[in-house]
Amino acid sequence: MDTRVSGQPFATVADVQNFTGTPDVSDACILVVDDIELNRLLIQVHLIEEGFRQIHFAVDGADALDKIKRLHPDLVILDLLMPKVDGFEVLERLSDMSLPHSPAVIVQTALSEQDERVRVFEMGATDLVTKPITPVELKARTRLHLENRFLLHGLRSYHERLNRDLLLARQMQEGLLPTAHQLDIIEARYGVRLQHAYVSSDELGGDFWGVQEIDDDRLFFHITDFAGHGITAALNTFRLHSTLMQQDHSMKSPANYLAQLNKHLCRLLNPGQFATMLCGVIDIRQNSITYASAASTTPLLGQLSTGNIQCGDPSGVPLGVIEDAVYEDRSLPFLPGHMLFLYSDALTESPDKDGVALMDEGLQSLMTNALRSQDGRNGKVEFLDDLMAAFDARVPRPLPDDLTAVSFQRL
Amino acid sequence: MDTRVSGQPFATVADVQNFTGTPDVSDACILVVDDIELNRLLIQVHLIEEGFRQIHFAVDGADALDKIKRLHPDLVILDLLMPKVDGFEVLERLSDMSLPHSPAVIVQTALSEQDERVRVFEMGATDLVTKPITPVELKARTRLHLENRFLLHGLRSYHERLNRDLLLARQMQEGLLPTAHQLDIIEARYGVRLQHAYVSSDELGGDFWGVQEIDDDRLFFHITDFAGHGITAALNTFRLHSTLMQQDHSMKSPANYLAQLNKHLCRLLNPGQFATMLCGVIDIRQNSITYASAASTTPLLGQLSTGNIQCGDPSGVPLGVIEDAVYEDRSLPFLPGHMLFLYSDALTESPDKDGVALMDEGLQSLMTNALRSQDGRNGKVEFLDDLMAAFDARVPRPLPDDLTAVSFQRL
Amino acid sequence: MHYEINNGGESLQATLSEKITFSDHDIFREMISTMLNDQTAQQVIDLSAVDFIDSAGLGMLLLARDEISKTNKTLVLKAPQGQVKRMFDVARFDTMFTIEH
Amino acid sequence: MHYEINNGGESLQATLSEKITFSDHDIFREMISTMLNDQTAQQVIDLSAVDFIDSAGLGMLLLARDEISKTNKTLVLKAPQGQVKRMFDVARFDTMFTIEH
Repeated sequence: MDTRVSGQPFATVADVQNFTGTPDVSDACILVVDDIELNRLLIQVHLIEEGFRQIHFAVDGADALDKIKRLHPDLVILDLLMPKVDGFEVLERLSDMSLPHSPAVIVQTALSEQDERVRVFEMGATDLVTKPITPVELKARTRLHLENRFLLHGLRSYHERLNRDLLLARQMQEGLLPTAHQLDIIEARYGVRLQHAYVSSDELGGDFWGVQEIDDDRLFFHITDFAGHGITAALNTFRLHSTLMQQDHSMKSPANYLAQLNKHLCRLLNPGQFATMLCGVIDIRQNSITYASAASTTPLLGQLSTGNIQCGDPSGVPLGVIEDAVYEDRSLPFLPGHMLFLYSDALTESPDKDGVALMDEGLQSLMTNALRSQDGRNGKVEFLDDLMAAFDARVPRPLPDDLTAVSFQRL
Repeated sequence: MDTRVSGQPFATVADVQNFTGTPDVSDACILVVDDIELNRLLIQVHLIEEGFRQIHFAVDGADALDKIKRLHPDLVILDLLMPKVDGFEVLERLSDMSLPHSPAVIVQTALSEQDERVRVFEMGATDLVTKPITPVELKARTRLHLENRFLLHGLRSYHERLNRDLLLARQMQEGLLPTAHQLDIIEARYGVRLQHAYVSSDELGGDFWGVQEIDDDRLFFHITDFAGHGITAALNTFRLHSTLMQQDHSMKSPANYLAQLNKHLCRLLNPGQFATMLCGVIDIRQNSITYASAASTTPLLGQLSTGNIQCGDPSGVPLGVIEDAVYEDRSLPFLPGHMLFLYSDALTESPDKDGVALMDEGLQSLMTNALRSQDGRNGKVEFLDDLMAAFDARVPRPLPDDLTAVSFQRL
Repeated sequence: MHYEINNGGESLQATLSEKITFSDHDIFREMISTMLNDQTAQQVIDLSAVDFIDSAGLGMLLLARDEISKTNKTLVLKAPQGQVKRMFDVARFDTMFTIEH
Repeated sequence: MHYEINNGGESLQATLSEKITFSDHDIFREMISTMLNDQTAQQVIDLSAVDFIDSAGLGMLLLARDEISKTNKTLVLKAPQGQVKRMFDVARFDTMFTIEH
């Protein structure tokens, strides 16, 4: 069975470590352009001494351009004064060619005129060495420019792969959230309008939220935040999401639900990892919200007309820390005109340009303003947009942590 | 409330993009060392023209060393011939100081002697410019070396953070696998010895496997592989692991189990994402294995004494693609002396140094050899170690995909 | 992986060669978007010159199936050989694709 | 975050100041390993000079709790103030730690 498989398509930890060291450039392809054979030989000797193995030659500018096209050299050591096509013309044509990986060009010149040297740089040369060539200088510059190019090239492709992977992971993470279609159905069925905002501090985050229909009168909801962010937090959101997908959401007691989840997470999470969560049931027949909290943020219940705010109680042991943790069912009223607001701690803890965070008090005053500025015509309330705009005006990006905010408006 | 919070501790997509562009070096700290005031002023003018804003001066070598210690400059432009401490001594002392972030040094010299230029490079100068200084050259070299340093510095700290995050994620992923303690318990209770090997191609992978006790006679097992690898594959392993943790493993039919999981994964996975899985039940009373497969690798059942191998049937629709997929229960005998071998496709598909992969046939002959070379004394069979050693001798690292291998030996 | 697209009037045929693996994601996506932009009703991926496919490669074909199923076109996989055919058998691709041998 | 460790004979006290956030992971771990290497039975983390803690900071304290619980030492958190005290109240740290006010 003779099946050939292509090599490593992905970046490894070893790759990453390579980037912080010095890349091996001995296999770099170098093109030496000089019309005088002795000069080409001398340069070759210096480059071989320095450990380079792939050295090619061109005898004039026309030959150089031809070989650049064919060999795709990493570096060209270019003489200026040559018959037929000279070095200046090579530089000019090179910049016209706009190759995807155009070579670095070290110009060797006997010209000591300021103007000529300026012109060489302006025409796109990477560097220049003065004739007669000092071997140590030629070697140092050749090595320097090649190492730069190799480093950048490896770096760029590593980051391209990584970015693609992170982008995909992020799309997967967005896929955990309720869709606009689901929210429309919920609004029509329960008269509860949900709006949400998400600002990522990072490629991947530890925040998510969800909502699920229980029966004709009741909606289950939760907002969850894994400590930290980045890949590890994201891994945890995925495992919790799968767990939630399989839980029975018909329960009467959010506190029991949290206690169950907590037991499950205690088996899964590493020490020091935990989640904060607030979950609850909106009951439109009872005009109430029953909720339980595991160290979440303070749930805020606002009144559209007055801007009055009632604070819920967020206290409770975080999930995944102690196995026998117990939680408490609490309740809030939920009548037409009420707005329940849930958010991750980035909203209250992100610093503004002076390093000052909103904290609970600041958020409540933003919320009061946002509630009061709604005229409520046709039920078109832009509460969340207004609140987030006030936050944006105050707090610069990037945020130190992911931000999730969800509002539940009883129509 | 005046609570100041520290800024962004984590790398963002924007950071990554920055590394592939050109870093802004205008805020770099540059120290110009020259005993002649006019020279210092001229260099200052050039640097200001080039947009640099933090330019400091030293009037001799002693002053230079003092300011390097205090200011931690990114770059030093160093004259050689100075009263008291000269440039050579500055270079020497600088390399003795071994600063954590020692500055780049561009030496300016009127010396045109080859030996002196060689000496300057050997003493650790990054580059040199010839006096009288060509402004365009000075500017180009200053910019070049600073951009290099900034790029590398940003890169290094980005990769440190990323590596830490990936390392933690990888530990979490290892935490999904059965522990040595669990395997000991299973061996004692069922007379089934499990050994396993894992080789990562990457920071994070899409492979995992598990085993779980059902009752006195029966063990549940699975081996699962998400297509692709990297962060996205890892996210999927975590969500599947959580799902498995909550499934009822007491079922009689592995085929039904796969059908159930498939439905669940169809709701979770993005198009093009899928998992292959083989799961089954070992029954030590019935001396049999019942299994079902969703496009997994061929399960191999070997006989320790003879080296004979019986191939199972791995065919079945991959998980997460079509919602109403059905699977088939199949069986294999499992008597003392039998060895069940499961593995991810990296074992058969990874290329050796000639680019040739083992494929099914090659693996079977390695397995036969490994089975025959066990003498079975005291039940100390090193089947998996021997098989992996034969694989290692043949296939170079890094592998193109993660490799998981698990053997189940009936004692 | 390499590919060539020919429009035979009644059907659009993409002829693939070499291997389809994890690293061919971009070129495969490029091929799919060319196929999606074409209005021919029957779209064929000829695999007769492909000598290896890995699980990521199977994923790309499933992605193609998903994308083309959203249009009014049909997708046919043609003439898988050797290892590719065995992978199709193992993953029961006959239950998900129209395969022409 | 900054810290200072003093051994008072009967107890080892780490006095923390400023903020404990996501970016202090390394310095915090360093402090914990110093504490673990010390044989004093009672280990105190004095928080009176800490003016802010985020959820990552709470995680570090939970990690310290976990590590120290594996030894025969006891851990006391001392004098949380302001925002730190409020975070402790919300996360019910009194049920997980000995807190000395």
